[in-house]
Amino acid sequence: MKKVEAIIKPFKLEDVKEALHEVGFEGMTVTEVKGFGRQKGHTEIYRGSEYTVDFLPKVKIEVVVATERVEAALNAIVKAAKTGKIGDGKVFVSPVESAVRIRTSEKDEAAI
Amino acid sequence: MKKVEAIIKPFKLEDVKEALHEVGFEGMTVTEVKGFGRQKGHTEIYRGSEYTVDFLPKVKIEVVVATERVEAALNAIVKAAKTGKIGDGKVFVSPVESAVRIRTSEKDEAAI
Amino acid sequence: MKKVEAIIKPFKLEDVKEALHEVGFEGMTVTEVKGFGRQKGHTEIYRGSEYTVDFLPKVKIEVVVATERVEAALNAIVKAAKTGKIGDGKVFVSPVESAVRIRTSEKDEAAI
Amino acid sequence: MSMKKFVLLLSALALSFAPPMALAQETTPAETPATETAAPAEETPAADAAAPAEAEKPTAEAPAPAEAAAPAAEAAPAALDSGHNAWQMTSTALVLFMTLPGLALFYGGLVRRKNVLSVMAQCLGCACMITPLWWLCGYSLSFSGGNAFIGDMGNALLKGIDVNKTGAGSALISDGIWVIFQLTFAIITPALIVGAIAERMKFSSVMLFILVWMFAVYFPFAHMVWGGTGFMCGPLNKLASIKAIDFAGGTVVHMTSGWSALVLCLILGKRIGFGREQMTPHSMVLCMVGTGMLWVGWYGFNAGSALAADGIAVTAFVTTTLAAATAGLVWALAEWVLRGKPSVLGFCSGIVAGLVVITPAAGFVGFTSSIIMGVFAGAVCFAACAYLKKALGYDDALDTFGVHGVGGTMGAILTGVFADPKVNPLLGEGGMNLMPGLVMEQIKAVGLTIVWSVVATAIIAYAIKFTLGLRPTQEVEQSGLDLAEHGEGGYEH
Amino acid sequence: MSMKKFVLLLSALALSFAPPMALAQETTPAETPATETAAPAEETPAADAAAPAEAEKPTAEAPAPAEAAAPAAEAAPAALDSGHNAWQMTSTALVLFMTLPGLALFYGGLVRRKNVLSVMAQCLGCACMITPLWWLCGYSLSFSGGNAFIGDMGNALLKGIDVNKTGAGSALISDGIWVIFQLTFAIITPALIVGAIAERMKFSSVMLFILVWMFAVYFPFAHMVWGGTGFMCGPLNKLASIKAIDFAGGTVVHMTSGWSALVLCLILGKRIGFGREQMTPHSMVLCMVGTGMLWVGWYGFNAGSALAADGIAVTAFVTTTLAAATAGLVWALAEWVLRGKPSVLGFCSGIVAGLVVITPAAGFVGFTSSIIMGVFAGAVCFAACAYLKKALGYDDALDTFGVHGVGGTMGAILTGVFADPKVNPLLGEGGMNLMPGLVMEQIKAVGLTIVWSVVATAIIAYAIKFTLGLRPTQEVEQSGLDLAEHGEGGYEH
Amino acid sequence: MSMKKFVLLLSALALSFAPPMALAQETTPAETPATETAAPAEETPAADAAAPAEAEKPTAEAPAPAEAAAPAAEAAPAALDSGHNAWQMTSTALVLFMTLPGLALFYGGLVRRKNVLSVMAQCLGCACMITPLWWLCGYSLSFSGGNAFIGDMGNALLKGIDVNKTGAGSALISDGIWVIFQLTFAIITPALIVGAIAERMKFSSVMLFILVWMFAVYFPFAHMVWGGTGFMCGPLNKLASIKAIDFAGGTVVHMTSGWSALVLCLILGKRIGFGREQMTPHSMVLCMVGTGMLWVGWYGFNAGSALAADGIAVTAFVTTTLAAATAGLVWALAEWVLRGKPSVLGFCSGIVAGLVVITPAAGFVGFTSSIIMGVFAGAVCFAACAYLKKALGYDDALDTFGVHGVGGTMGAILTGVFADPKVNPLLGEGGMNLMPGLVMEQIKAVGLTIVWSVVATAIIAYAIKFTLGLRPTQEVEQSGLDLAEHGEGGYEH
Ligand SMILES: Nc1ncnc2c1ncn2[C@@H]1O[C@H](COP(=O)(O)OP(=O)(O)O)[C@@H](O)[C@H]1O
Ligand SMILES: Nc1ncnc2c1ncn2[C@@H]1O[C@H](COP(=O)(O)OP(=O)(O)O)[C@@H](O)[C@H]1O
Ligand SMILES: Nc1ncnc2c1ncn2[C@@H]1O[C@H](COP(=O)(O)OP(=O)(O)O)[C@@H](O)[C@H]1O
Repeated sequence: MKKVEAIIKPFKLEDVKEALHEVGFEGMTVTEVKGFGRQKGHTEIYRGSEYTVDFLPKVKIEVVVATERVEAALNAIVKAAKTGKIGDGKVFVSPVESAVRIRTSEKDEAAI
Repeated sequence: MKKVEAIIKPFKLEDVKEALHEVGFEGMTVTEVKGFGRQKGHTEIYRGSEYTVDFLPKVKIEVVVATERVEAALNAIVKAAKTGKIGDGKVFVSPVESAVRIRTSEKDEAAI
Repeated sequence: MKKVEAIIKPFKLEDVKEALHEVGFEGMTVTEVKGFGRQKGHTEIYRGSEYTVDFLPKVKIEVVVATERVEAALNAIVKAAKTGKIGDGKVFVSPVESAVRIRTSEKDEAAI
Repeated sequence: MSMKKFVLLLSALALSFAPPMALAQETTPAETPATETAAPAEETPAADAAAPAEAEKPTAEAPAPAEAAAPAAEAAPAALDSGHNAWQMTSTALVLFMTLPGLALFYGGLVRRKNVLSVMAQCLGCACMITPLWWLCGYSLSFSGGNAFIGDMGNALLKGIDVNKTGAGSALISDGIWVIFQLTFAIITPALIVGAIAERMKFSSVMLFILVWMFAVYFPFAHMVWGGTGFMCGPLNKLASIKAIDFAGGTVVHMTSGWSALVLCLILGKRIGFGREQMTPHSMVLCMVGTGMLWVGWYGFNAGSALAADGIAVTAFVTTTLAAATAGLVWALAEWVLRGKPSVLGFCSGIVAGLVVITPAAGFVGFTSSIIMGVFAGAVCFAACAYLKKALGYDDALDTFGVHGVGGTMGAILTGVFADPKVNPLLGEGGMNLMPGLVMEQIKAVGLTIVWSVVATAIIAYAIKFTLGLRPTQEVEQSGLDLAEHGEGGYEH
Repeated sequence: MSMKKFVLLLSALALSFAPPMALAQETTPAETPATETAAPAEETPAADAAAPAEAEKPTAEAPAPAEAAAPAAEAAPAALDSGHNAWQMTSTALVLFMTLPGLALFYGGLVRRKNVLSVMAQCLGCACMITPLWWLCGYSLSFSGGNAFIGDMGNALLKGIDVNKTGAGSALISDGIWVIFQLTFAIITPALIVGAIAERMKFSSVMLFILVWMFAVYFPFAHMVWGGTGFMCGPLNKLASIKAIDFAGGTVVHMTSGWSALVLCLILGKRIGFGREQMTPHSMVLCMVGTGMLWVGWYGFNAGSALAADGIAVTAFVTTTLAAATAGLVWALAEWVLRGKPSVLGFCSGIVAGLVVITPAAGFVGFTSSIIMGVFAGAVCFAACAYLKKALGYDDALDTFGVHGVGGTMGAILTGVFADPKVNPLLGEGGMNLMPGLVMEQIKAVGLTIVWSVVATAIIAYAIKFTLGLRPTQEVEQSGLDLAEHGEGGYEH
Repeated sequence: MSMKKFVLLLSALALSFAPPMALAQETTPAETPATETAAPAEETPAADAAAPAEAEKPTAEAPAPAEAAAPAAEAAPAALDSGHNAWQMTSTALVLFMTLPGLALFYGGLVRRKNVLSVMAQCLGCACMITPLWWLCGYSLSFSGGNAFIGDMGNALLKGIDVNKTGAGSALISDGIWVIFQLTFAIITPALIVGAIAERMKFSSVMLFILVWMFAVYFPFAHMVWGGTGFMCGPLNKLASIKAIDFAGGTVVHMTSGWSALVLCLILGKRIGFGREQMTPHSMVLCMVGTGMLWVGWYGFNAGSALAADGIAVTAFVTTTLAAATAGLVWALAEWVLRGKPSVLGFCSGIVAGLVVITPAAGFVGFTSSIIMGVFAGAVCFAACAYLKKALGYDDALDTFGVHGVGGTMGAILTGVFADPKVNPLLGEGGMNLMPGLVMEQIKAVGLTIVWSVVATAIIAYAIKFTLGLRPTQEVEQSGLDLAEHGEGGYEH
C-alpha cells in the first residue's frame, strides 16, 4: 500500500474529492496546513506596520491506496487540482506497511 | 522504527491516549483532521438552503515507535478506539528511518 | 527522496524556517498540532474546577528533500529549534517514493 | 440569461403599478406648491389636528413640516422637553447601535470566514460616508421644504438647524437630535442592501452604488413619506397624493432596501460556486449576538419614531416586542415542524422578520394586532426564504429580500389593515382622518416604492457594471474579499 | 443514587421551613379578600403612605396595586412624565439586552464549543416563548388582582392596559411600558436556569420545563412579591403575611432560578465525562463580553426597578455599581491569594455575584452598605463555586446555583440587615413601617422561596423525566447539542 | 539606550513648557484660597453667569462647584428633573459600556490570541479596583473643595452625597449619578493606557501603576479641569490660572492617558520579537465590534457631559457623530490612496480618532467645525500611527499615543480655535467671557498636561521597575500572558 499525500489550493478540495470519488476512492483524510514555497504570500498593513504573511493556506489530502492504484489516484488529483498557476502544490507517494480498520479489525487492503 | 498513525473519533482521544500510556507510550502528536469515508456526514439547513457536510471531524494520532513495539501500539489503539459503529477509523503503519530528539540530539530509538 | 518531519515549539517556527531557507530549502508545509510527551502541560482552574491541559501546542514542519540533502535539513532544524529545555521536539525521517508538482507535472527531485 | 429576464419581468411587474402613480404625480404639481406657499394657519396639518386628541405632543409619529411648525412656534414657543429629548438621544444611539455593530455582526456572522471583514467594511463605509453627506445635503434634500418628491437645499450644511429650537421633527425635541436620529436611518437602510450582494461585489462599486442610490432612492423616499410636503405622507400632508402611513420605515427603509437588494443581486449574478459549494455561515454565534443587538436597537428605531417618550412611544415599544418574539417563535416552530429542528438562525431570522413587519405599524396598531402581524412575519418570510428563493434561484446571499423586501411589503400593507384610530388618534376623524381607504393607499405606496426602487437600482447597477464594473476577479472572490480588498483577515491565521 | 438522596435531603430541608409558611397561609384567606373587596381609601398602601416622604413618586419600588391606583387616579389624574417614562423605556431595553445577547454570551462562552448554540437557542426560546405567553395570560396572572398567591385573568391578552394611563406600575410611567419592563424580568429568570443544565438537556424538554415552571413558580412569585395583594409584598400590601422587601428580584428572579437550577441539575444528572474530561469554557472572550453587557444592562434591572428617574433610581444605580465592582475585585483577589492567579472568569463571576446580591437591596441600602454587600458577594459566592460544589459533587455546569442561588439567598437576607429608612422612606414610619423584624421577614421569604422552588421544580422535572425524557442520547450529547438538536454549528468547521 | 534618551528628550521637551506653569502656580496660592473662603454671591461663577443665556440649566458643561451651588440651592431649591436625570443615568451606563466590553474588545481584538485575556483582565481590573477607590477617596479628591490642584477628603466614603440633592454636578441632576458618571471616566482613562503596554507587562505591575497613577495624575487633573476651584477650569473658576475649556475630557482623559502611555511604553521597552515577528491583530472582528460600542458609548461620554438633556447635549451629540464619521472616512481614504486598500482597522482607527479629537470640543463648537476637526483627526492621527511611530521606533502596541495622545492634544488646541460663544453662551460675554486668548490658554493647558503626565509617569514607572519589576519573564511573554498570568486561554485549544 502507499500513502498518496497531496498539498493543494483550498478551493480545489471539492474538485479533487470528486475526482477521487470518480475513480473509486471513497476514503480520505484532510488537514488544513500552511504552505511555504515559491508562491508569494501577501502583505498586510496595520496602521503603518507592514507584515508579510509568507505562508499560504493549503489543504493536505491523504489517501492510502493499494499499490497498483497509486497511478489512478495520482492522476485524478493532478488533473483536478491543476490551475497552472504557481502554488498548485505537490503530490508525494510514500510506503505504508499495513493498515487496520478499527471497527472490524480488517487488515491491509481490506481495511482501506 | 515505524510510525503508527491512527485516525479516530474525536471523543475517543482520551481513551486512546490512556491506553497508549498504559502500554508505555508517553509521546505522541495529535492533529485535528476531517475525514471522508463510508460514514455519512450530516445535513445543515440554513433558511431553506440545504448543505450536506460530507466530512466528519476526526483526530489523527501519530506515534513513532520501535519496530518491535508496533503490535503493542496497534492493539492498544484498536481496542480503545473501537465503538463498533461505522466511522471508527483506521490505523496505518509506515517506516521511519531515523529520529532525533532536538533537545539532546539523541538519535533513533533513544529519541522517541 | 525523504520526508523530514519536525515537531517543534511554535515560537521557533520563524527561526527554523529561516535556517532552512539559508541552506536552500524553500518549500515546506506546516501544521498546527498538539503534542504529548515528557513536557508537562499546565493547569487551568475555572471557579474551583481544576483541569490539567496535558497537551502542548506544537508545530509540525514537513519538508520533502532529495536523499542526499537530508543531513543538511536535519542539522538546520535541530540547530534552530533547540532551546535545551524539555519539549523541544523531534525530527523524523521517512522515505518518499515519488513526488509530482501539480502545476507542471514535473516528477521527483524536479518537483520539490 | 435567466437573470436578465428576471430583471425585465420584475421591471414589467413594477411598471404595472405605475399608471395610478403617474396620474397621482400629474395632479400634484398643481397642489403641492399650494402647501408650500400658502399653508394658512388653519390648514397646518398634523400639529393642530392631533393636538386635541393628544395634548402633550402635536405630531404622533413624523415631523411637523418645518414651515408649519415655525408659525406655531411663534404663537406658543414649544420648549425642549428634557424627557422627550433624553429619549430621542437614547433612541438615536440605539439606532446607530443597530448598524454598528448590530447589523455588521448579524451579516458578518452569516458570510464565510474569508468575507467577514468585507461586510463589516461596507457597514462602516455606510456610516462614515453617509454622515458627512447628510451634513452636506442629505438632510436638506430629505426634510427641507421642496416639492412632493424631494426637498431643497435650504438646510444644506445643516444651515438653520438650531439645537435649541424644536419643530423640525416634533414640537418637543431638539431639531439637532432630529437630524441625527434621521441620519441613523439613512445609514442603516443602504447597509441592509449589503446582505444581498455579500461576498462578491467590489468595495469601490458598493460604495459608489450606495452613494448614487442615496440620491436616487433614499432621500426622495424619506421626503415623500416623512416630509411635510411629501407625496405619500398621509399623517402630515393634507395634500399628499397617496395618503399612506409608515410609522418607522416600512417603505422608506425596508422596502427600498429589500427591493433594491433583489435587483442588485440579480444584476450582479450569483457567487462563484453557488449551489455547489458549502456556503454556511462562518459564525452563528456572531449572527445571534447581532440579532440581540438589532432587537434592542430597534426600540430606538420604532419607539424612537414617536419622537417623544409618550404613550405612542410605549405603544410602539410594546408592539415591537410582541411582534419580534412571536415571529421568532413562529419561524422556529415552522422549522421544527417542516425540517425537524428549530435552529438559532431560525429564531434570529424570525425575530428580524417580526421587527421588519411591525416597523411601519408600530405606533398605529394594537397589542393583539401586533401578535397577528408577528405570526404573519414569521410564516411568510420563512416561506420566502425557504421556498421562494429556491424556486426562483436568485442568490440573495443573506436574504435581504426575503426578510426586508417581503417583510417590508407585507408590513406596509398589514399596517393599513390593522391601523386603529383608537391606538393613534392621528388616524381618526379628530386627526387626519386617514382610515377610509387606507389599505388601498398603502397598496399604492407599496407599488410606488417597488417601481421606483427597482427602476432606480437597475439603472445605477447597470451604469456601474459597464463602467467601474461590479465584481472583483474570480481569484479575488475565491480567495476572499477581506485580504484582497482590505488587506486584512478577520481572524489570525 | 446519591443524586436522589440529595434531592430528598434538599426537599426535607426545604420543608423544614414550611411550617411557619403554612401558618401564614392559613391566616391569609381571611385577610386577603378584604384587601380586594374593601380596600378603603385610607388603607391604600404604598401610594399614599409614601407620598409625603417623596412627593414626586408614590411608589418607591414596586407597582401600586391596580385597584388602589385607580381611584387615586380619578381624584388627581397622574400624568405620564416624559422623563420617568423615557428612563423606563431605556431600562426595559437594557434588561432585554441582559438576556439577548448578554446572558447568551456569558453562558455561551462558558460551555464547550459544540454546545454554544444550544445555550443561545434556549435563551432565544425563552424570549420568544414567554413574550406571547405574557400577552396571553402571564402578565395578568402576575399582576392583575387575584389572591395573595396568584393574579387573575383580568388583564389577559393585555386587555385593559392603556398606554396613556399610569398606576399599574407606578403613578408616573405608562402602564404599557410597565408590562414590558416586567416581561423582560420574566424572560431572564428562566434563562438563568439554563446555566445549570447546560450541555445535556433536550431542547424540547428545556422549553417544556420552562413553560410549566412559569405557571408554577414565576407568575406566583412575581405576584406574591410585587403584586399589590401579594403574600409577601411588604411595600405595597399592608395585609401581606410576610412583610418582606425585594427591590429588583432577589427572591423572584435569582432565588427561584438558582434553587430550581440546583434541583433540576440534580434530577438531570451529570454531564457524560464530568470530572474526567476537559470541560473548560470554549471562549472566555465571549464570557467577558457577556459580563460587560450584563453589568450595563443591570442598570435597567435595578435602577429601572425604581420605576422613575428619581433619587431612588440613582441610589440603585450607585449601589449596583459599587457592589458589582467590589465583588469582582474580591473574587479575583481571593483567586490570587488562594490559587495564585486572578482570572478573567474570576472577575466576571465576582461582578455577576455582586450584581445578584445587590439586586434585592439596590434601592433600600446606603452606599457603604453596598460595598460591604459586595465583599460578601465576592467571598461567599467564590467559596460556593470553588468549594461547596466540589464537596457536594453536583454538576451545576455554569454555576447558576453557586452565583444566583447562593447570592440571591444571601442578598435577600442582607437586604433585611442593611435596609435603611433614611435611604428609602417607604421603609420607615412615614412609609410602610417595615423595619421592625425585617430580617426575620426576609428569612421567612427566603424560606418560602426555597421550599416552593425546590418542590415545584422537583415535581415538574420528574414529570418530564418520565414522559418526554430529559436527556438526549449519549451519542447526541457526546457529539454536541448544536448539530444534533439545531442542525447548525457555532462556528464554521 | 535610545529608549532612555527618548524619555529624557521628552521630559526636557515637556519641561520646556514648564516655566509659564511654574509662574502660574506661584501666583495661585494667593488667589485660590480666596475662591474658597470668600466666594461672594455675586462672584458665584458659572451657575449665575450662564443663567440668563440658558435659563433651564445653569452649567453648560461642568460641575457647579459644590460651594457655589449650595447657597443657590437654598434660595431656590433646584429640583431633580426626571428627563435630565434619566439622560444622565443612560449616559453613565453608556460610558461604562465603553470600557466593558467596548474597549476590552477593541484592544482585545488587536493583540495576539495568546494575550487577549490579559488585556480584558486589565480593563476589568480598572473597573473593579477604581470603583471602590472612588468611593473611598477618589471622588472626594477629585471634586470636593480643596485647592487649585487637588480636592480634599470632604466626600470620602461618599459622605455627604445625597441622591435627592443636586448641584454637585449640575443643578438638575442627582448628585449621586454625577458621582458615578464621573467614576466611569475615571475607569476608562487608565484603561486606555493598557493599549500601549499590551502583551508585555505583568498584571500586578499594571494594577499597581494604575493605582498610583490615579493619585498622581487622574484625580489632580479631574480636579484642575472640572473642579470648581480647579487650576485650569475656565468655565467654573473665575480665578483659574489657566482659563482653559475641556468639554468631556481632552486633557483629563485622552492627553493624560496618551502621554502617560507613551512614557510607560518607552520605559517598559518593546515586545520580544517586535519588528521581526508577526504581530497582527488576532481578531479584527472583535476590534470592529468594540469600535461600534465605543462610538455608541461615546454619546454618553460627550453628550452626557452636558449634564442635562438639553440643547448643549444635542450639540455634543451632533458634533460627536459628524467628527467620528468624517475621521473614519478620512483615515480609510488616506489608506486607500497611500496604501492601496481601505481597511477595517483604518475605519475603526479613524472613528476613534474623530471621537477623541471632538471630545474636548463637543459642546463648544458648531456643526461645520466638527466636520473640519474630523478631517484633522483622521489625517493627523493616521500620519502619527503610520509614519511617526515608525520613524521614532517606540512600541506603542495598540497606538494609544498615536490616537489618544496625538488626537487629544490636537483636539484640545483645536477646541480653542473652533469654540464658538454662539454655540455655547458660557464662553461669551454673557457667560464667563473665555474667548479672548482662548487658544493660548488651551496651549498652556496642553503644556501643563504633558509635563505633569510625562514626569509623573516616569517616576512611577521607574519606581515600579526597580522594585516589583515591570515585565514578566521571557518565557511567560513568549507563551502568552493569558495562561501564565491568569491561568486561562481566550479560546478553547
Ligand atoms: N519540499 C517540500 N516539502 C513539503 N512541502 C512542499 C515542498 N515544496 C512545496 N511544498 C508545498 O507545496 C506548496 C506549493 O509549492 P510552491 O513552491 O508554492 O508552488 P508549486 O507547487 O507551483 O511549485 C507549498 O505551499 C508547500 O505547502
Ligand atoms: N483510504 C483512506 N486513506 C486515508 N484515510 C482514510 C481512508 N479511508 C478512510 N479514511 C479515514 O478513516 C475515517 C473512517 O473511515 P470510514 O470509511 O468512514 O469508516 P470505517 O473506518 O468504519 O471504515 C475516514 O473519516 C477517513 O478520515
Ligand atoms: N514517540 C513519539 N511519536 C510522535 N511524536 C512524539 C513522540 N514523542 C514525542 N513526540 C512529540 O514531540 C514533542 C516533544 O516531546 P517531549 O517528550 O515533550 O520532549 P523532548 O522532545 O524534549 O523529549 C511532544 O509534544 C510530541 O508532539
